[in-house]
Amino acid sequence: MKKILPIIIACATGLTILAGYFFQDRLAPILGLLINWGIVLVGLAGLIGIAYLVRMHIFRIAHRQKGGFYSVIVLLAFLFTLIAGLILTPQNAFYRDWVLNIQTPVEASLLAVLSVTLLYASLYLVRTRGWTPMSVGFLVGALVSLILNLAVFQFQPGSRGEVWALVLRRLPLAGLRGILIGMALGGLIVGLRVLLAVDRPYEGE
Amino acid sequence: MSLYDLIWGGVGLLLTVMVLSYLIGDNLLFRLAAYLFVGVTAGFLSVLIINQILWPFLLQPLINGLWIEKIWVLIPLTLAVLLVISQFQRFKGLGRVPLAFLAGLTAAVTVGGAVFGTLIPQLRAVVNAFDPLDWYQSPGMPWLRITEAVVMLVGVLGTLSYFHFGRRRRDQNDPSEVRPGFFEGLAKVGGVFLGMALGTVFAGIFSTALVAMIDRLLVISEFVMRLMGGS
Amino acid sequence: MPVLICPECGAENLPDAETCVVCQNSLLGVEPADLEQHQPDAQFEHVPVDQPEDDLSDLLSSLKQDDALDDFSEEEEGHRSTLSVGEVEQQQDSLEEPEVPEWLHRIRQRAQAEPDSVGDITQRIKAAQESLDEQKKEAQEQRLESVIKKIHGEDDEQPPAEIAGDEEQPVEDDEDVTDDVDWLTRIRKKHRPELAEEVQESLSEREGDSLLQWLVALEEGSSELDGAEDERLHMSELTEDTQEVEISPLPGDSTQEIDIREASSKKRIETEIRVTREEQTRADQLAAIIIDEKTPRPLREPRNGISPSGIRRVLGLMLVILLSFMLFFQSSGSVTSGLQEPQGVAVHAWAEGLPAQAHLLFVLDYQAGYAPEIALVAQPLLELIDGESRVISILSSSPSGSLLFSKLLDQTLEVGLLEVHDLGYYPVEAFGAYGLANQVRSKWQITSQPEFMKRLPSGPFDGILILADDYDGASAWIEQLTSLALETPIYLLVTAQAAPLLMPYWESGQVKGILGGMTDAINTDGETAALASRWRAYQAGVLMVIVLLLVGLLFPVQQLQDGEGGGR
Amino acid sequence: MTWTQIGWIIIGLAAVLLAGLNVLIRGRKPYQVRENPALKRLQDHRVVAVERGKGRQVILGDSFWSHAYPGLGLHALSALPGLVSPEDKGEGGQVVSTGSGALVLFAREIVQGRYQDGFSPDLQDRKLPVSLPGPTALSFTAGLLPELSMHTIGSLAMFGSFGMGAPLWAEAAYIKGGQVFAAAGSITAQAALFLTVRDLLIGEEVFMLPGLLAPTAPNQAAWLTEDILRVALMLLLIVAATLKMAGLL
Repeated sequence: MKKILPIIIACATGLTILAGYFFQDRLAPILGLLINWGIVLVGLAGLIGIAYLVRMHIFRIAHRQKGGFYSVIVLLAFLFTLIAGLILTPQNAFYRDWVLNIQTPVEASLLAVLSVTLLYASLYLVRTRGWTPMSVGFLVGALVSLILNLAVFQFQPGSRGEVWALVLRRLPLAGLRGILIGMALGGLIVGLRVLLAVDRPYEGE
Repeated sequence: MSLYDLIWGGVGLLLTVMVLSYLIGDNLLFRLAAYLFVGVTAGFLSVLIINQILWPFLLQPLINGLWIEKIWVLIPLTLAVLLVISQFQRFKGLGRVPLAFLAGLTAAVTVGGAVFGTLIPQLRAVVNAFDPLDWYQSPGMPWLRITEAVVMLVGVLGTLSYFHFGRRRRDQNDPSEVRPGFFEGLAKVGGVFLGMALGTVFAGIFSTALVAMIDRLLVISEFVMRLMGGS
Repeated sequence: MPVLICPECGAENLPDAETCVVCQNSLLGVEPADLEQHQPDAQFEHVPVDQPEDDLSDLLSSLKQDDALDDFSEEEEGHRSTLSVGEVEQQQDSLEEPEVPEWLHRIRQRAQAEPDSVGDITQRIKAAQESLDEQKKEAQEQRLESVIKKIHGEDDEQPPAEIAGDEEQPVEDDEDVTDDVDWLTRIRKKHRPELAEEVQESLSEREGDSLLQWLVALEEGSSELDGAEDERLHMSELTEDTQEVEISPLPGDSTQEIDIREASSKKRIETEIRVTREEQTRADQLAAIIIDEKTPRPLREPRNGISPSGIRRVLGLMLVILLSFMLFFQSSGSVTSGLQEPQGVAVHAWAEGLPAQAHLLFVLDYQAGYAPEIALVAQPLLELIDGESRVISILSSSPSGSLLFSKLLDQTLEVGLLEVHDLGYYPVEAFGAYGLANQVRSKWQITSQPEFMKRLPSGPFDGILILADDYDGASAWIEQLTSLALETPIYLLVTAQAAPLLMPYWESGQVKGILGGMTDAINTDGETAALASRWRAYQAGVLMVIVLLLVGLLFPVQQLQDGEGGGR
Repeated sequence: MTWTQIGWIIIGLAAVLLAGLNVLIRGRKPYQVRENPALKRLQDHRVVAVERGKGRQVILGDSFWSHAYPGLGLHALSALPGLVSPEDKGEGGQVVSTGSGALVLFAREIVQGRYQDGFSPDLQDRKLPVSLPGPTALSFTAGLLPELSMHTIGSLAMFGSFGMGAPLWAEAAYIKGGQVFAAAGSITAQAALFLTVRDLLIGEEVFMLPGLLAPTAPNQAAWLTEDILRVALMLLLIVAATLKMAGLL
C-alpha cells in the first residue's frame, strides 16, 4: 500500500487532467481544483527550497565554512526582505523600489556580462565545432539574422527585396519546427512514462 | 533629483559596477552583489508565495471560510502537511504522496500541451503550406510559396531524422554513431537546418544581452550626468 | 614439466621454443627449469603469463634475494635495499647479522619448495638470473646500486645516461602502486568496509605486484563477493593500461612516467576472465584515469601567450568603449526602419483597432533583467492601448511580474487611464494557463467551491498579451491556451532571444502577432529619435559580433581525441 | 478524421507502445542506439575528477517546468539516478544544484533513494548535497557563479531546463579547469552553449540521455517508442502533404 498509493495518486491525477483536454466542459470544476492544489504544492515546494537555501547558509556560518561572510549577507538580505514584505506587502512603493532596484541592476548586469562571454565565444565556432554541416548552418543562420537585425538595408513594402528578405528570415523556421515537433514527441514520452508509472521520481526512481 | 531617487540611483550604479567587475574575474565585489541579490530574491519570493498562494488558497479559507470551504481545503492542506513533515528524516516516506500528485499533474499537462499545443498545430502548419488554393489565390509569387513549402517539409523531415536514436545494424559489438541509411542521408540535410535555427537563436540571445549592456551603460551615464548637474 | 624461462621477461615457454612467445627474445642457451611444483594458485589462474613485465618490484626483490644468497658478504649496504623504505630497513637489519637468520632461511626454503606466487616468481627469476651473462649481471647490479642510492638520497655518481640505457630493467615503486589504488580502497572503505579489508589484505599479500595484478585480484575477489551477472573482459584491455615504468632520473623525484604505447606494440597472450558489470565499469574507469593521465590535453593557454581570460577582458573592454562611444559621442539623429515583418505589424494593427471598452489580459513572464528590453517593445503599444474605459487584468508567472508592470506603466503613462486588476502569481506557467483556459471554458461550477476558486476571470477578453523574456514561459501559455481551444487572440511582446523560437507559433496561427526585441521595436515603430543613440550602439555591437564570427573562421579546427572534450 | 483525433491516436499509440515494449524488451536483446561520445566523455571526466579529488557539479536546471522540452524538470530527474552513486561522497564530492524548490524535493528523494544501498553512515543522513543557489533563473546564476569559483570543479554536468545564463556557468567551470557537459533543456541554452561547450546534446538528443546513463528496459522502450513515432510522423507528414496538394484533405 505504501508503494501503491503514490502510484495510484499520480496516475489518477494525471489521467483526470489529461481527460480534461477531451471532456473539458464536463470536468472543468474538478480540473480547476486539481490545478489549484498543484499551485499550492509548487508554492510550498518553493518555500521549502528556500528553507534549504537558508539552512545551507546558516550551516556555513555555524561551521565557519568557506564563504561564511557571504552567507551573512544572504541571510540579512533575506530576513529584511521577508519581514519588510510581510509588514509592508509587495504593493508598497518602498518595498517595490527595494526589490526592483536590487534585482534590475544585478540581473541586467549579469546579462551584460553574458554579452561579453558570447562575443568571446563567437570567436570559437570553428575551433569548437569544426567544419560540419551544422556549424556551417549555424554560421549562416547567425550572420543572416544579425545582418537583418542591423537594418542597414531598406526595403520598399511589397518589393522583391522585401520578399526575399522575409524568405531568408523564415528559412530557419524549418529547423525550429523540426525541433519543436521532436521535443513535443520527447515530452509526450516523458509524461507518459510518469503516467504509466514507468518512471516514479516521487519514489526516488 | 530627490534624495530618495539619488540613493536608489546610487545603489543601482554600485550594484551594476560590482556585477560588471566579474568581467575581470570573480571577486569580492561581484560576490557581495550576487549574494545580496540571492537573499533579496529569496525573501521576496517567500513573501509572494505566502501572500499570493498560501494565504488565499490555503490559510484564508481555513481561517475565515465557511465549513464547506474548509472541507475543500482539507485535501491540499493534508498534502501540504505531508510535504512539510516529509522533510524530517523520521517521516521521509510521507512526501511521496504530494510529490506523486505533483508529478502526475505535471506529466499530464506536459502530454496534453505537447500533443495539442505543439505537435498537432505544427504538423498541420507544415501540411497546410501545401494547399494549392493558398499558392495561387494569395498575393505573391506562387513558385516561391511552393519552394517554401517544400523546403519546410524537407527541413522538418531532416531535423526529425537527425534525432533518430537507432543506429545502423552492423556488428552488434561495433560501436557506431551512424543512423540507418535513409535517416543518415536526411540527417545531413537536417543538420544544416538545425544549425541555422540555432544560429538564429544565437543572434537573438546576443541581441538581448547587448541591449542589457547598453541599458547599463546608459544608466551609469545618466546617473553621473544628473549627479554632476546637481539636480 | 620443464619449461624455458625467458631471461628478458620471465615468461614460460615450451622446452623446444627458440624465441620467447611474449617478447620474442632468443631462448638459445637457456636452461630448462622444472616448475611443476610451482603451479600458481587457482585464484590467479587467469593472470596472463606476460605479467612479469610488470612484476618489477618482485623482480628486484628476487634479484636482491639471490644476490644476498650468492654474494652476501661481498655486497655493499646500498645493494641490500629493495623497493620500499620499510623493506630496505628490514634488509639492512638482516645484513647486519653475520649469518642468515633462521626466519629468512625458512622463508627461502619455503619459497623454493612451495607453490606460492612469491616462490614461483623467485624460481623464475632465479632461473632467469642464472641464464644472464656475467656482463649483464654487473650492469644490473650497478644500476640497482644507483637506484638504491637515490632512494637513500645519496649523490649519484652514475651519469643519468647510463640509467636510461636500452638494457635498463624497468623498476616499479610499490608506493606508487598503492597510490594508484588508494582512492578506490577509500571509496570501498566508505560503503563496503568488509570488501575494503579484503582488498587491503589482498594488497598486502601481494605487495609489490603490479597494478594489473592488483586489479585482476580485486576483480576476482569482488566477483565472488557480488555474485552478480558475469561479463567477459579481455585482458588485453587491461594490459594496455599497466606498463613499463621508469624511475625519474632526478633524485627525490617520485613521479613516474607510464608508457602506454610501449605495451600495445608488444604481443600478448590474451586470457579471458569473467567479471561483473560493476567490475568492468571500475576497470574502464581506471583505464580512463590512466589514459587521461597520458592524454595530451588541449592547451588552455593559446600559443601566443594571451590567456582566454585576457582575450575576454580585452573584448569586454572593446565592447564597452565602442558602445560608450556610440552612445555618448555620436550626434543623435533619426532612425530608419528596416524590414517590417508581418507578425510585428499585426500587433500594432490590432492595438489600433481595439474597441473603446476593451478588456485585455496581460500575462507577465519576464524577469527584472529583461525589463529594459521589454519596455522598448511594450511602451509604444501601451500608449496605443491606454484609454479611459479599458480594463487590464494582469497575471504573473514570474515573481517580479506585477512589480515590473506597475513600474512600466509609471514610466510609460504619466497619467494612466487604464483600470488594472492584479490576478496574482502563478509559479508554474502551464498550471496558470491550464487553470485560466479551464475557467474560461467552464460551463458549470461546484456550488460550494470556495471563493479562491473563482480567482481567475472567466473572460471574455479582447486579447491576451504575453510579455515574456524567454521562449519557455511564452510557449507554456500558448500551448495550454490553444490546446484548450481558447479563441481569444494571443499577441506576444518578447525579447529578441525568444522571438525566433516563437515564430512557428505565429506561422501555425496559434499566435496573432509577435514583437520581439529592439529591432522589431525600431522597425515597427518607425523613425524614433529618442532611441537613436541606443540603436547606433546596438548596431555597433552587432557589427562587432559579426566581425568576430568571421575572424573565428581563421582559427584552426581543434582535433578531438579520446578523453578530451567538454571544453574549448 | 480531425487533427484532434489524430492527437489522441498519437497519445494512445505512444502509451501502448511504451507499455508493450517495456514488457517485450525485458531480457531480450537491447535496442541498439547510436553511441554518444559526449556522454562517454562526461563519464570519463567524472572519474578523472574523482581521481584528482575535484568536485562534480550536477545542475538540474532552474525550473520545474520547461516548455522547450515539456516535462524537462521530470526529464532531468530521470537522468539523475544515472549520476548518483555511493561514491559521490568520495574525493571532491558531488553537488546537485537546482533553481527550483520542487526540483530540490524530487532530487533529494532520488538521491536519498540511490544512497540507500550505500552502506555508509555518510550517505544515510539528510544533509545530502542538493542545493538551491538561487530560487529564480537569474538568481540561480548569481548564486551559482561564486559557488563554482569557490570550489574545485572537475566536471560540470548541466541537465534540465535553463536559459541563457548557462554560458556563464560553463565559463566559470573552465576557469577552474573543469570539463563541461550540457544536455540543455532549452533551445536558447543550446544555442548559447553551441560555441563554448563541445560536449553538448542538441534537440531531442536530450531524451536519449537517461537511457545512455542507465540502459534499463523502460529507457530502451522509450527510445524505441520515440523512434517508431518519429517515423510514423514523418510518413504522416509526407502522406498528408501529398493529399493536401491533391485537394483530398
